[in-house]
Amino acid sequence: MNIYTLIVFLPLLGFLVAGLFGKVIGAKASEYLTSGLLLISAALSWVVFYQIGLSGNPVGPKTIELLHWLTSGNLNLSWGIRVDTLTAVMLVVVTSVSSLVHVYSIGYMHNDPHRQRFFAYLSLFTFFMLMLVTADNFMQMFFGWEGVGLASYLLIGFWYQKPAANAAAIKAFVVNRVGDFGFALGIFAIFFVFGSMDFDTVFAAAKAQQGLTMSFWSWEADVLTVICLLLFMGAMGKSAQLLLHTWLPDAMEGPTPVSALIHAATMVTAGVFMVARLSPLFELSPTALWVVTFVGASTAIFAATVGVTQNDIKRVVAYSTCSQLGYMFVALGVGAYGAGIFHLFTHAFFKALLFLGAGAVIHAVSDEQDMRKMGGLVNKIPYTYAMMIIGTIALTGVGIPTLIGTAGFYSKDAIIESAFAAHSWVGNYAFWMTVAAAFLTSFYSWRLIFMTFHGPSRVDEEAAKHIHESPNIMLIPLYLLAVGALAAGFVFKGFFIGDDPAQFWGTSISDTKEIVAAMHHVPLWVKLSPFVMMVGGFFLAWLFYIQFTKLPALFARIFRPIYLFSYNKWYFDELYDLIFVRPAMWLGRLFWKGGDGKIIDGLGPDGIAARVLDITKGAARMQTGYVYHYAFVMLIGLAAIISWFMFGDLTSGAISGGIK
Amino acid sequence: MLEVGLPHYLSVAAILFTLGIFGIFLNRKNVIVILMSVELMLLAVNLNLIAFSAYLNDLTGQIFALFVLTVAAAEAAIGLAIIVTYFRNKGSIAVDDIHAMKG
Amino acid sequence: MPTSTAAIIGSYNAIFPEVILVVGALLLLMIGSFIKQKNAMFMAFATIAIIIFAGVLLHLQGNLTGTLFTGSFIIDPFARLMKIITLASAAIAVFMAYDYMSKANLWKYEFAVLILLATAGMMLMISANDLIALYLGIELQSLALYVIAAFNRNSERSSEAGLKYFVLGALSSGMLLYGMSLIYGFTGSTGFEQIASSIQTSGATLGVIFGLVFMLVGLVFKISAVPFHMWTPDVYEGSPTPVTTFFAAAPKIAAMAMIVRVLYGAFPTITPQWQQIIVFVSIASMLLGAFAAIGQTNIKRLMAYSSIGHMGFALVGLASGSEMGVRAVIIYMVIYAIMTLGTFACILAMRREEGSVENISDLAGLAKNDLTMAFLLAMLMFSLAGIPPLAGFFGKFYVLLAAIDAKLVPLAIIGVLASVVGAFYYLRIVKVMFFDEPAEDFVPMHGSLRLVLIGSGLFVLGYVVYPTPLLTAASVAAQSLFK
Amino acid sequence: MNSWSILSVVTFLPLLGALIIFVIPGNDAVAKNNARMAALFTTIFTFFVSLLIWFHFDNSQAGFQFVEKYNWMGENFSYHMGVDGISMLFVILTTFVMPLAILASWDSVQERVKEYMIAFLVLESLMIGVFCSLDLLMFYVFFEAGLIPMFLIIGVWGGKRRVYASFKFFLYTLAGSVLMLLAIMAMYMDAGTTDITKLLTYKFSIEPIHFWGMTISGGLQTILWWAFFASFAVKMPMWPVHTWLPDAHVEAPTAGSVILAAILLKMGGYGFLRFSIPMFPVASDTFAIVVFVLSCIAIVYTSLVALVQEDIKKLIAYSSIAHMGFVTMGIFTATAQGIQGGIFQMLSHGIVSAALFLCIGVVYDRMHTRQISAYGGLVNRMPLYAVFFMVFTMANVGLPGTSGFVGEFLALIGAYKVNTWVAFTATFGVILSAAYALWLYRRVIFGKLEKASLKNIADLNMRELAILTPLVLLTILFGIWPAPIIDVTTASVEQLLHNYKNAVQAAHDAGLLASR
Amino acid sequence: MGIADLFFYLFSALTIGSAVMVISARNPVHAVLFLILAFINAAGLFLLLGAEFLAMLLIIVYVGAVAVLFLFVVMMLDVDFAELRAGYMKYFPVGATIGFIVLAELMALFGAWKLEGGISVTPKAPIPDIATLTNTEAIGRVLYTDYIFYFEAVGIILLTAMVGAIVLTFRQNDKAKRQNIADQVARTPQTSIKIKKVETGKGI
Repeated sequence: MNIYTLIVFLPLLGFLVAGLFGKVIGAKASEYLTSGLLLISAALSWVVFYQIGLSGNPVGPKTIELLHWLTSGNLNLSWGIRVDTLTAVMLVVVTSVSSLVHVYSIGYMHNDPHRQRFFAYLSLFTFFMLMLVTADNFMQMFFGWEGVGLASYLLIGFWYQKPAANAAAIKAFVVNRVGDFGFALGIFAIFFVFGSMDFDTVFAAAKAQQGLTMSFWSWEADVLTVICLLLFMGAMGKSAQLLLHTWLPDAMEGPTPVSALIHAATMVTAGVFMVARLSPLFELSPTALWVVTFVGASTAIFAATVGVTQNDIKRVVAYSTCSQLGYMFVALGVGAYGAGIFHLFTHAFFKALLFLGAGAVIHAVSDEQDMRKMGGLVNKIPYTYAMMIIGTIALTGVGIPTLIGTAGFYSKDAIIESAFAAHSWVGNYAFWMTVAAAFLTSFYSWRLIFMTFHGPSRVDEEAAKHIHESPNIMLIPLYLLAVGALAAGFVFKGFFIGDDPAQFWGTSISDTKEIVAAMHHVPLWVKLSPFVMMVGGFFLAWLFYIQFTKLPALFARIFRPIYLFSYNKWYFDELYDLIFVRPAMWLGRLFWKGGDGKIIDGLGPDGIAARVLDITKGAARMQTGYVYHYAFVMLIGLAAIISWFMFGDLTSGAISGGIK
Repeated sequence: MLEVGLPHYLSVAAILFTLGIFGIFLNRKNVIVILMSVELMLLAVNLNLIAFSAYLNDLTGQIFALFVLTVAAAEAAIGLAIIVTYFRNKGSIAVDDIHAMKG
Repeated sequence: MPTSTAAIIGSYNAIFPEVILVVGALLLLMIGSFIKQKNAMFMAFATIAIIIFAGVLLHLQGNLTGTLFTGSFIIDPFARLMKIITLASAAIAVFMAYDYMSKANLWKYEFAVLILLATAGMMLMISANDLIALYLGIELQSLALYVIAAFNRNSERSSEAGLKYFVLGALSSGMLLYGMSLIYGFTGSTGFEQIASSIQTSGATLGVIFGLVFMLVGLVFKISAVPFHMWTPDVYEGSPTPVTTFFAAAPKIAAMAMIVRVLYGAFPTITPQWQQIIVFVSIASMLLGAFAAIGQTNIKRLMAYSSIGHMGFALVGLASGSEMGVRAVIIYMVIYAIMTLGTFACILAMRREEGSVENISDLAGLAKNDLTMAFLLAMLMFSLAGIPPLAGFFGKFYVLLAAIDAKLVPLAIIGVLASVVGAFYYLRIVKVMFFDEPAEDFVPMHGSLRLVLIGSGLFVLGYVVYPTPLLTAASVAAQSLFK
Repeated sequence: MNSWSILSVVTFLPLLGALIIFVIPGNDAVAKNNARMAALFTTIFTFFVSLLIWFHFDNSQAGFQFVEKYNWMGENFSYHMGVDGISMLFVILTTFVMPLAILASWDSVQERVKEYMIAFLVLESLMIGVFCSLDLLMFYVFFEAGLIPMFLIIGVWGGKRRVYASFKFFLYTLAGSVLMLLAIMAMYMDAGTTDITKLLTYKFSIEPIHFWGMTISGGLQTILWWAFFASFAVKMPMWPVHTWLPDAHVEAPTAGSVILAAILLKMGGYGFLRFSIPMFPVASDTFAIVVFVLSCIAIVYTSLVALVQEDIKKLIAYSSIAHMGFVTMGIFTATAQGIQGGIFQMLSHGIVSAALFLCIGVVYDRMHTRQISAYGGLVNRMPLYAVFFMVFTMANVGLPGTSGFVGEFLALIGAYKVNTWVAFTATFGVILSAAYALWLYRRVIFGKLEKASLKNIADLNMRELAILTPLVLLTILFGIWPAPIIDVTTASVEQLLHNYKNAVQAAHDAGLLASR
Repeated sequence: MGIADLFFYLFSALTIGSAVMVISARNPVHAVLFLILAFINAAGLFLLLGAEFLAMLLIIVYVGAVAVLFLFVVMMLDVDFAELRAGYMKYFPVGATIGFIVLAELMALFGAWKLEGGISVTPKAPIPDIATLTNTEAIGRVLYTDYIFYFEAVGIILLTAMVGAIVLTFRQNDKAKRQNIADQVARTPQTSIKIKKVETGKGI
């Protein structure tokens, strides 16, 4: 049992014990057991991270085989753990955030009657996520991929008595499935082209496939482009990119720790991880990269525009997540994989912090999530406030350009710079979009802070009585995350986006020195632009929500269509309902009642049965009971046969032998 | 006119036979008439047999006819017995009345 | 030329079974008219004993083969097998009849006599090797059958059945005779071998074909094939049930054997011609049997249509015109007879305190009242429908195999489709017995019926395990026709 | 290697059990219980004996093992038994599911218990016989004979519309199989044997046949292929001859649905593998596209229909059709992945759909309704049940890590190799399956427990736990470690493919197939 | 055209004519009488064909026995002078058409008959020269030798008919008073005289 295996399977152990014997050992024991195992796992992850990434001599990809899965024809698959820097980074992110969320949940969920189940799910999720990031082949990746989807489904629907939670859970799963549809096809295509599903084999053979075409849907398409786009479709679903993003805001129906863990820090970044992991493939398809950039940039700006008008505290953070994921994809799309993963890394800290902070707020105001019913909380829950501020400045990327800053400052700026540095039209598009999104990010983040903590209190009287600071067990994880949110960028910048990517990343991603260099040498105004935007956003938010509180309503009235468009999330849900959900139901009913009922059964068994009965009635009518009719039938039979031989036979010549 | 030959006899027999069949399915009156029609058919057969016998110069036909005659008599007896039984039950032997069973 | 008595007896060994039947009939006639009391049991068992004795004599013939009476009476393995089956069916029918007949106050010793005479007629039919012998055999059988169809002379239905049977039977024998006369005229002979050799020389002249058509009309009337089937439902329904039982098995087998004999004995050289007729009749029978039975409510009527359908199937084997086909026909007829007798054992047992009933709905919920009977009847129904592994399937299997072998694919397809349609009404009976709520109880089944039912059920269920004996016997019999 | 005819023993053990139950006298509660116990012990014993087959099975051999051969009907039709990598697993599946089916009927069947148990045991014998037969006629006999007990099971112990459902089931399947019967005869006439081992290498003619003015370009092989197809497609069932299945499932008692879904449907797939592909390779190659189209329609169409069902069993029934679509698609890809995926999918579906029907049976026994709208919030009272149901739902959805995934995954890989469109459409079904399955789960299990009738519903009892636990374990075990199953089939499938490819190639070389 | 031919046409015409009357006469008694006429004429045709024995047989058996039996039954049961019923005309055209088709096809056939081809030139039982052997004698010679089998069979058929006719129609009439001499003779005082003791005051 080596360290890697332990990291991956300790959460599974936690799940099994808490899940199967939760009733027996009790809630407390389950909580402590799962959290404890996760903490061990996290500690080991940091050890691994140090060994592989920080020690300066990256371990090349190596694989620990666990169990042979199956062999079928030339398909040969095994469960394994792939160890390289990328895995190590993800291990750290996943286990750290997960363990903190576990701990936090002990406090957050202390009233819930089904805590064992909750912790079991959390551990199960962590296990699947670890399987995903340690996957050595596409099948295993898909296993983790769908597994986290399952865990997400279970956790979103954790409060199964809430219809909205159930609906959101299904939506999350099904929309993810749409993405997985592409992912699966991509895997099939990979196997079709490469005859293998192991990463190493595929990566090694990929170069040879460049420029080749294959027949896909009866048109000739570039092999790698097709594959990458299909795979990217999966990433879009999991990472809630534009068109497949609708599930993420709804997923906020789940308990807040879940939002922090799954829908901010880890699972949603699986798409980013996947593209990074498959960067040797994506590198070879400019078209695919182009699409990745474009989608990422569009999502970044789209989610930001929606975020500015939402009133649900968690939804604001969710759209923010969506937007930040767009940033990451921009980085991946322009080839700056390191920057993308770096943002993933930092984002995990500050976004988890924000979510958990938001959870603490919600906790404080008796499970109220609408920011319009908050306000003036700054004095009542000061620690939480402080944490939220740290999260916000990390998210908005506060920092002094070229000198020092929060985590978000480094990673986000790196992305914006890399987009500019790409010097392609899509790079420029991405640059401007991300810059604009930075402005909006700053605006809605501060709007959240101001609406929640400042101004007069709009809290329900009943709830107001119970406002209290969270217990330490919830606050300590916040502190730890806050440290990460503040320091992660500064500490790890040199590794993730250092001048020589290979030194840190080894061969796990395809970053090149050129890209990093280009990124570092953009004009100053480019480096300054996010900072300006951040300040502008903050100022505008201050103006709207502190200084002139009438302004938001006024603007909403004046630009009502735009406001509504944003408030209603660009009407994506309605659109999808109209073009997918309803037609599916309609078709289902049509096929059932019309297709199966009327046509197949109507013409098939039921119809035939009815015709048979008609014939039966006719046959029974022929049997009149009158003896002369009977005789007549006999005569007709005789006449028919004789005539057949007399005439029919002579003309058709069907009878051999002939008649003289 | 043609010399009378086998075809003539056969034709007479065929006409008789057809009339016999006609009698069976056109008759609506009395079941006994049906029996008589059957007798006509058998007569036609006998005529056939004897005509063939004569022209084949073979006695077998006549023997055959002899047995047909005998059997026909037996058949008539049975038929009439059944008709009598039926009449006793139904009080009628009109052909149209015989349709208690159908379908 | 002086011949010793032993030699004469030896050569006449072939006809002893028939003689026994006739002499037995005469004996019973005498005994019956002298002992006044209606001792049904004695008479029935005497009849059965006579039939069994005849059967034993048949068996003792060994592999005796040859003709008697200047070629008009033939004995060969085919005839012997068919005779044994006919005798067995007749004996079983009598075995099942006496209880019913005496309870229904119908038993008369003449019944036994007429059954014996009819059986003798069937034997003559099977062994006929000459048109005259054939005709006499048919008439001996038919006249007796007309009478026993009307045997319940106080019932309008029974006498109507007799009347219809008689009128149409007379018409059919008229046609048969007319056909025979044409055959005689156009071949110059009445013996089957002579007819065959004459046709071989002359080819398929129109005269022969016309004669054959007329003859076939008369012959297939006896197996109630469409369109010469019209009498069947009414006669089945109207006759007393034991008579129907008898009708359903023995005469059908004899008639089928006779048709086989005529077609292969006298007309082997114009097989393509009669094949067309048989194909037509077979298709029509299978379809009508399948369709018309569905709407029936009277179980005897249903069995009538069922038998029409089954005859259609048996004719499929005949239509293939091969040794394989004949073998299939034999197997089919045996299995059919056993299934039919078993089914009629159940129909005979449909008796309540107030009398017999014969509606399908009267079987409702039988599975709850008498599971054994319901189960065995259900197995018989599935077997009649031709569902494996029951015996009925193998009957169909062999005829279809022969049809496929003869490249009569459309016939085979129509056949199997008709069997699917036909399965519907057999299933309906199973449904009534098993799925419906129980109706009033029947009075307990008489031992004789139960015995027959169990025997038939065991055969149907067990045939799949050991099919060889029947197969071998049928093969030997079929081979004897194709020397 | 088989000194004691293990296959015959396994096949006819249940029949022996049925006989024993038959002679148990009486009809009181004790007799009923004896019947149940006897049936249970018989099936369990059969299962353990059948496991011996697996233990002694030689994975490396492609041919038939444990062969028995005796004369049966004349010299031409013999009693010939044997299993290879393709059929062996189905035998085990049958013997495995059967005790569960018996257990599932323990309390829910109170009427005519003896007959019920006899019907099931007879059915078991026949089903095992189907998978062991090495003679075509024998196969057909077993194949068709299964209709009788199933007809009775649906009709006697079924729901309200049981008559309609049982008749539809019987006649539909019968109509399909009679054509196969004719084909079997034609094969016998052509090849002179019904011995499957010989037919597997016999080459049926593909010379064009002219017939009533038509030309059948694929020759005899095409005709035979279609005839077999008619039978197996109904049995599978494939769209558009699937409509008997929802009715049959809905009306059948729980155990009946279980057997129907778990094993009877598999006979179709098994038939394709055993007959269509190896015996008519050229026709299979030619008409694979037809199968693909029908499979794809089945997957999408029935998934959509499943989406709008209001009856739980009907929904699962439709989902079964969709899953069988993957099987047919996989098999006719004629790739190792496709075929092994098809086999695996059948086995997995045998476990998962059986489990789902058992789950439905659990609540049906308590509430006596299958309307989805009558349920809701069951998890509040039945948490354990909810867990089991969730696992099976996920397996039904094809979540990786459950057995449901492996089959679909392999079948789709195979399909992708052959035709992108097919893979595309079929993969689309994956989305829909998630939608209907989860929606069902939500409506039945999740939500508030609002209906008064459900307030006192009890969670799984020990018997139900005993039924469902092994199924859960297998579902997950096979999902994580499918290799033992797949390895059993490898040698046989490889040989099958080898012959198939050769035959198709030969036809190409002879110019009898239009080059594609 | 010889005298024989003339008689042929006479007999044929009369036979066919009376046959038509048999099936169309309204009075069944008339029908029977026409049947008799048809038989007699047919016997004439038989004579023309040289089958004297059968001709006589026809007249004796048919006219003498069978037709009279018919007449008897007709008179006994139902002398019904019914009008032609509606159905008759309704089915007549189609029936007539089909009947005519059959007839025409049969007629077309007869010209084809030739004493050659497959027809055996040496008959099984050749008709002997009328000069050496009368028809009756010739029949008699073969009937009990070559055809003994048929003869016996036909006897059984007649027996069957007898049994059948009796079993169907014979009714034991219990009301009719019959003399049973044996019973009368067997009477004893014990069975015929009953001595009763009469109690006083009660009467019998």
